[in-house]
Amino acid sequence: MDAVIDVRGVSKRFGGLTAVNNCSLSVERGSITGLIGPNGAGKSTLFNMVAGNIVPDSGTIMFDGADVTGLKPHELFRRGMLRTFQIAHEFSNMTALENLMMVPGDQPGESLLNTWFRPGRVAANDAAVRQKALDVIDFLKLAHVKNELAGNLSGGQKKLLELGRTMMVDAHVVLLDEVAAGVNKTLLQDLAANIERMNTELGYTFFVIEHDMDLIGRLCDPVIVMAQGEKIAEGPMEEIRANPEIVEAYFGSPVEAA
Amino acid sequence: MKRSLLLFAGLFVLVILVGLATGAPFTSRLLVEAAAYALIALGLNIQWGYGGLFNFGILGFIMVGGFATMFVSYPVNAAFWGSDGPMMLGRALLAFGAGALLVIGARRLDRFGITGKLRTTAIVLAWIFAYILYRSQIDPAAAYIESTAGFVGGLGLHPVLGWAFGGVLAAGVAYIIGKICLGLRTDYLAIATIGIAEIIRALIKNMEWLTRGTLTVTPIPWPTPLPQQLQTMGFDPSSSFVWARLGFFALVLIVLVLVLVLLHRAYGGPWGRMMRAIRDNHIAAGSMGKDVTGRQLEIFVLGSVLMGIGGAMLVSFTQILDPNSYQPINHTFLVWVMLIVGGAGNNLGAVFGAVLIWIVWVMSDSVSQGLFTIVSNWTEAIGWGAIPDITTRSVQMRVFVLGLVITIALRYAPRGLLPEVIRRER
Amino acid sequence: MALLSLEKVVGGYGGAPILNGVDIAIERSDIGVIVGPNGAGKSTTLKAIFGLLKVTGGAILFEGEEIANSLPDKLVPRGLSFVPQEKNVFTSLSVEENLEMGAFTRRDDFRPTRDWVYSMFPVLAEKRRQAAGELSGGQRQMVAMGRALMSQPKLLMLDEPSAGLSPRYVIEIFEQIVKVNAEGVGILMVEQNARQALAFATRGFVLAGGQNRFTGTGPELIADPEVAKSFLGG
Amino acid sequence: QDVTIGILADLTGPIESLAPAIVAGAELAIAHVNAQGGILDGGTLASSVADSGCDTTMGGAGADRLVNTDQVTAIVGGFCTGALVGGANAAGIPGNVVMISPSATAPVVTDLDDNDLVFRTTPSDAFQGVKLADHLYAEGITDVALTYVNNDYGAGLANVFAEHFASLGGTISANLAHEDGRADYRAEIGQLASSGSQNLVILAYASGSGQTVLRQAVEDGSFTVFVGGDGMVGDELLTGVDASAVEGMIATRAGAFEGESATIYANLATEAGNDPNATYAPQAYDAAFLLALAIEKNGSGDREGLSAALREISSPPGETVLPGEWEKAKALIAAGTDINYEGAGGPLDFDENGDVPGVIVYLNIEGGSFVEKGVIE
Amino acid sequence: MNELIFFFNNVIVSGAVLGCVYALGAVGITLIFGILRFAHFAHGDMMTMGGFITFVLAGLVTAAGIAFPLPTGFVVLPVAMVLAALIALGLDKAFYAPLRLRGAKPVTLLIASIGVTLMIQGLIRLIFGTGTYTFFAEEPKRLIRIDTEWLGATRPIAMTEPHVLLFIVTLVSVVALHYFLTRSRLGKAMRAMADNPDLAQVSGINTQLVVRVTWLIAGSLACAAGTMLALDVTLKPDLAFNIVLPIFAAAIVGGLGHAYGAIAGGFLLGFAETLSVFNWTVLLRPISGIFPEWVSLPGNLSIVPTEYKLSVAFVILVITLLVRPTGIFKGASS
Ligand SMILES: Nc1ncnc2c1ncn2[C@@H]1O[C@H](COP(=O)(O)OP(=O)(O)OP(=O)(O)O)[C@@H](O)[C@H]1O
Ligand SMILES: Nc1ncnc2c1ncn2[C@@H]1O[C@H](COP(=O)(O)OP(=O)(O)OP(=O)(O)O)[C@@H](O)[C@H]1O
Ligand SMILES: [Mg+2]
Ligand SMILES: [Mg+2]
Repeated sequence: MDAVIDVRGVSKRFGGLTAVNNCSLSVERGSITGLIGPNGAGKSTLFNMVAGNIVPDSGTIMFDGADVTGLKPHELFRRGMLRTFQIAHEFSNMTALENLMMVPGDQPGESLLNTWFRPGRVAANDAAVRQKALDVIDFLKLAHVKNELAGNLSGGQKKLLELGRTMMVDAHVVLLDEVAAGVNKTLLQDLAANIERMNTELGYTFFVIEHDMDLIGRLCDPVIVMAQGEKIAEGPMEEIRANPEIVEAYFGSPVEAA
Repeated sequence: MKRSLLLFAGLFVLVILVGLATGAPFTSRLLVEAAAYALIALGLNIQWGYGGLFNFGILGFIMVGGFATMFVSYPVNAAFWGSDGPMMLGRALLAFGAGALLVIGARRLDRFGITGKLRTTAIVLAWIFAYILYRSQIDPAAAYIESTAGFVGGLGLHPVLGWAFGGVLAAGVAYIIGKICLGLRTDYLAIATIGIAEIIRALIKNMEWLTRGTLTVTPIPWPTPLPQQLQTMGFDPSSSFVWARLGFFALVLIVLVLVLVLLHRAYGGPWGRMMRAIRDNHIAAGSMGKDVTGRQLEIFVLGSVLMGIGGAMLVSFTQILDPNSYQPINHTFLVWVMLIVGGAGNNLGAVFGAVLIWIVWVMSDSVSQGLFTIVSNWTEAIGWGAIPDITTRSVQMRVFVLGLVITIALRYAPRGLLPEVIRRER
Repeated sequence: MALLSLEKVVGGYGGAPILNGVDIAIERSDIGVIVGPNGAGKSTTLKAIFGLLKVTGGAILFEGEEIANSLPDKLVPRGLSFVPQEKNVFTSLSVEENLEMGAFTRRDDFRPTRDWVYSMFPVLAEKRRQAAGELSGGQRQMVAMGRALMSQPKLLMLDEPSAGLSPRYVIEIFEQIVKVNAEGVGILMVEQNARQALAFATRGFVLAGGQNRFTGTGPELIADPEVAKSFLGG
Repeated sequence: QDVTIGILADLTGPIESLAPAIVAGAELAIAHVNAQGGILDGGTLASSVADSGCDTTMGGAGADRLVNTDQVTAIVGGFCTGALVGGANAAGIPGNVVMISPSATAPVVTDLDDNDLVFRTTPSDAFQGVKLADHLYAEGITDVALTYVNNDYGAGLANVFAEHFASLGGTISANLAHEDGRADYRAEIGQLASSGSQNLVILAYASGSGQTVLRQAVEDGSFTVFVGGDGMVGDELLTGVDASAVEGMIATRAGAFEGESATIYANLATEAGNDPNATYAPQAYDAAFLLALAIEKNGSGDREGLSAALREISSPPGETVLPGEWEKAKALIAAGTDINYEGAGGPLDFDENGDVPGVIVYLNIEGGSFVEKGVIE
Repeated sequence: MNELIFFFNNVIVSGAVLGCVYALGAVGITLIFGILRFAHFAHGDMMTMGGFITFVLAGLVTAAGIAFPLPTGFVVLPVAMVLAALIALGLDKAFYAPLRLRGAKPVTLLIASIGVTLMIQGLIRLIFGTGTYTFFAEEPKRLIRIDTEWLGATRPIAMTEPHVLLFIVTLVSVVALHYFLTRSRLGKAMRAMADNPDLAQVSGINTQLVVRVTWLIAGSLACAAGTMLALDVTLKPDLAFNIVLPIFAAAIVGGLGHAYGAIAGGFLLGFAETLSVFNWTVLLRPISGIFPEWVSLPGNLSIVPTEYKLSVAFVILVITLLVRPTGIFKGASS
């Protein structure tokens, strides 16, 4: 099996609390892997470590076959990893459109020398970026608020923007931290379809934290279950649902029909 | 756009009024200083307006620039170069280098498998040893130079080179400060930079062998002809002032316009967008592939360069390097007031604020005297008697006038007179 | 007379209005659920009721009296209470102090209410001395709701109480809401977990573009094929 | 014809408490001129005050205003060395304006490249420092702890003093700069006290750090003898200090030397309601009076030729003119007689650098205030 | 033994005095920061103003011929604190409230507070001139000398009466503040608002009231700090402006928004300052016998020269922040 992300024995403590405890798991290239678990299980913390936002206390994280433990987020981005945040991290004083336009990496206009001495090239590239951002914003049904400051968007709109970022670049591994929370279900259907398309047509790998079981059930195979900082199970959704312990701890009873 | 045209027209009228009231020579002086401050305010705008970096150590960079231009342009001190001073300084420099190597070596110990407490101890010891080594060389050298030649003197080069060196030196200092402090959160960065500025001030003030400390260095040459020189060429005194200062002003203006054009290009494009993104949310920006610390350092250095150049210009213009005249109130805070009143995040706003506040600051002297005379006449008229010590007391009120202008301006334009423009699509 | 009624409410944040005529009516015995697409104005509606933004048209009546544009410190004593979606606990205060803050407007002895809240959420009684910031997501949600109940509200408004909670907590929170309602507190909440919420809603409102699209009981709305397709994800 | 002279005064900043009295001194001279026939052909001598904040930059701006906006003929000031040098370089020298400082004492002023435009009526610290050292040594004080305010004034004076005191054979057991304007100097005093000396020399300003240092040193109780320079002589010095603890404190300053002119000035000042002992007020009187005489001699309100005229009226040979004797001087100048002004602060014969030799007097605190004891030989 | 007493006088007493002053000032700054989220720069001048208010009151009382066993300035302090608190409230109404109402950013408020600083300075100078005043013009300042013969020393422990009063005032203020913040309803509301202002409003907490109380407390504490400082040193127009930077440093080192942090920070900086410039030779001299012949004690063995004393506070600040980026206590941020 070909693991894009391979987490080996990673731990993270916050003060007295062990958020992630010697956790190992891996994500296969080209898969849509789900990560579920009760609140406070350490899922987001694990994401933060994989994406370089926090450094693990111990353990290693492999990405594309290389040890990336302790690398900065922007370095991981360069290697093709992009993440979204559970609590939307918008650029609140920039418009929705600009929020998307800033995403593509290595824009020539991001170098001072280029902006000063090669304005033509910068402008051409920027026009392309803008077009792409406009397309994405249309897809997300946010066209009417493209000039609104992102800080003024509604909770769900911010989440959509968060998701839109993933469509702005050719990252081949995307980490999604609860994109569905607060997003309208109808729109979510479209999003799910889009994720599936990116996965099958473009070969993106997705690693998805989600509490929405419908979505997990529709998209993910395999599903990894975390509890108290450790991986406790992995397998297809049906298998997970059949495990009475997980159902008790996570789904609560009565289980709703999927 | 309309608003800025209107405001700049108003500013122009204000300058004309000041000119009528105070005469052309004084106004030309005011313009030169205002332009230099505009450059400094632009530097701060880059740091705060673009980058959200709370630099309250502007004073330090202005001072570094001032020292640089003094060092480059002040005439060569033959007494120093003819003495043992250069040799001793050379040794001190070597000691400094050796100490630096030692520290760097200690920091790299982890490559040899020495980590943790042991490495930390080694680093601390290296620092201490390097400090002692350096002090053992520099202290006698400093004492020797101070007692024989007075101070090192300058290099006797052209002042414009001095400005450039001011920029470079400020960049170097900013780089070091940035490396240490940029990880701090906003308010903490502010107080840390204030502190570092105070340390720079203490150094420049007390390194007499290099800066003459509180004894001041003067007169520092001009890049353009001085009024005296114009007078020997046949100008009458009053117009010699105006023309000499206009010459200086032209030079400053060229730099200012150049900087404005470059900044406009950068800030309007993807670079500016990236910087605003980092300012708004650096965690997200990092996850979107932007090298947050690197870019913040870039912006901190770039802004500091402008402050250094501006500071160099001011020293060139006043022809004196006097560490005592650098006070937070009339450097750091004044520049902040300029930027916030003008409009953070807007280059034209920064320039506008700089000129406006500088005029207010300079004129507050006469304005408060005028105000006072009016009040005094009034109290006299209603029988309370005139205010005693009117001249001496009224100048105390100049800070009051400045304070009043600040609070009124902010009250009616909390985001600045020319606020940051939100870049909306049509 | 309805406990709360909104009639053709218009309002916004200063620019173009976000709400263009919202109608809502809630009785004390009701559980009202607002659903709708993102940016429809659901949160804005709750904020408008609670005086957190400017209402420029229509009427908001609470127990028959106009309350549009009154501030929370006037509304809370009259029996309104609001749980925002995010940042809804005082993280550095203990659980007990959080509850106490909920009773800030009360002059009488609030200890009985506190005990009532503890009896409803026993886990909070256990953690009464702990800082709210140290609790898990679901426990925080309970603290938030407990805080809101401390003012003995007649109407409790909740903005997406289930967002981000694990399925187990979603069920638990909804159970608690029903329980609170049974104690005689009217409920008005915004939900994206729409099917689950509408299932027990006595009144459902579908908002889009700042206006009511559909109104009915929860089960009615779920049954409506158009509502289901456009707003509930098919 | 009316003439205006500028007063470049440090009304704000560290010597803000000394400044008003200095301005009053200059204005007293102007009042005398106007009361006794005015300047030139019955014109009024007016003054224009600009603040220079004891700071080079503000000094430059203030002088610029006086020179270019108010078009003054000459300037009294700046009071601080920094303000004087800043003002001279920015506006005074290029504007060809004579500047006479009553109080800028730092040695740098001597070497200023000034086209013979910058003068001062107070001796350089190079002089006062030596005299102070001489006096202490003669009093039998052979070891001192020294602290000075870290600016051109304090550092300049302290350097000269320390050097000379050591050359006399005295010991400087601690030599410490302190920053002006802090509320607390216990740390510095602790260091000074740790040197073991019981004698404390404070070279600072009475309304600045000097007062605080003195008071806290008294409270600390480690010193028995206190010594100060000219900056320390001011009424503020003893506010809040237990006067009995500093009884006998020694200070020096540029003297109203023991001459007829000094007594005359003292009378005139008292008559006008000014404090005759105010620090640098006599020197300011002299500066303004000298400028008036020079303008009269020069025959116009022009700046051209003023410095030459100044040298003529201030030094021998010539008929002696004393403070307040404007009418007499005016008549003499009109008659073409050479005159020589003997000022309140000394004979005021400028050397080629525009400095005066002057006299240094010493004072002691007796019964809670400074009493002038005599000239240091 | 004398040397130890010298150390005690110069480091412990001086450091504690400095620490008390810093702490009293920093508490106000930290409170305002916690609740209103901006660095209130005019706090230093509010302290100075408080000092002058007390001075005027003391003058009135003395003029009325009333004498007390304690310094008059200290006796009238409570009244002055009330006045200063009201003035602080007025300042907020006039200058900060309108800005807050328009949603100004914290930095704008900070700059406005610089404006207020300048105005207060101007007014103080206008009314009182530039001179120095003392509370002890009429009555002598009592020096406290504790004999140390029982310790076998000849040098007394030296303090002044204002020092002792300063310690008491600091202690009382800190304890009172602690009880207010943790026990009273309003105090808890203040903490709630510092924690989450939006939620506080939603809970029905009268945020206006909390803001007002904050200003009242900050104003009166500033007055106490300024007065105690003026009693210890002298009263002058730039009394506190000169130490406002170390006070800010203290508040930040302690962790902005934390009352106890401010106190810890104040004392840390106070002692750091006195320790760093202390001449250790004094302590080594008595034991110089144990050093080998060739080691001669230098006359001055202090960690930094006093010229760089001001830098000490900032070096400590920077180091503290690098080690603990949020201050000793976890601080808030704007
Ligand atoms: N920065 C932090 N400081 C202290 N504790 C933290 C921090 N971040 C997370 N924690 C704690 O670590 C534990 C795991 O948190 P994490 O966010 O990873 O959970 P999660 O699985 O993502 O839960 P949820 O589904 O609710 O988002 C929780 O108890 C949380 O309170
Ligand atoms: N502070 C604000 N200033 C300006 N516009 C705002 C502000 N807050 C929200 N809006 C706009 O108001 C509209 C409605 O927002 P609201 O938060 O009410 O949506 P919502 O129905 O709650 O959506 P969601 O389900 O996504 O939370 C959105 O288009 C949003 O952009
Ligand atoms: Mg999570
Ligand atoms: Mg919402």
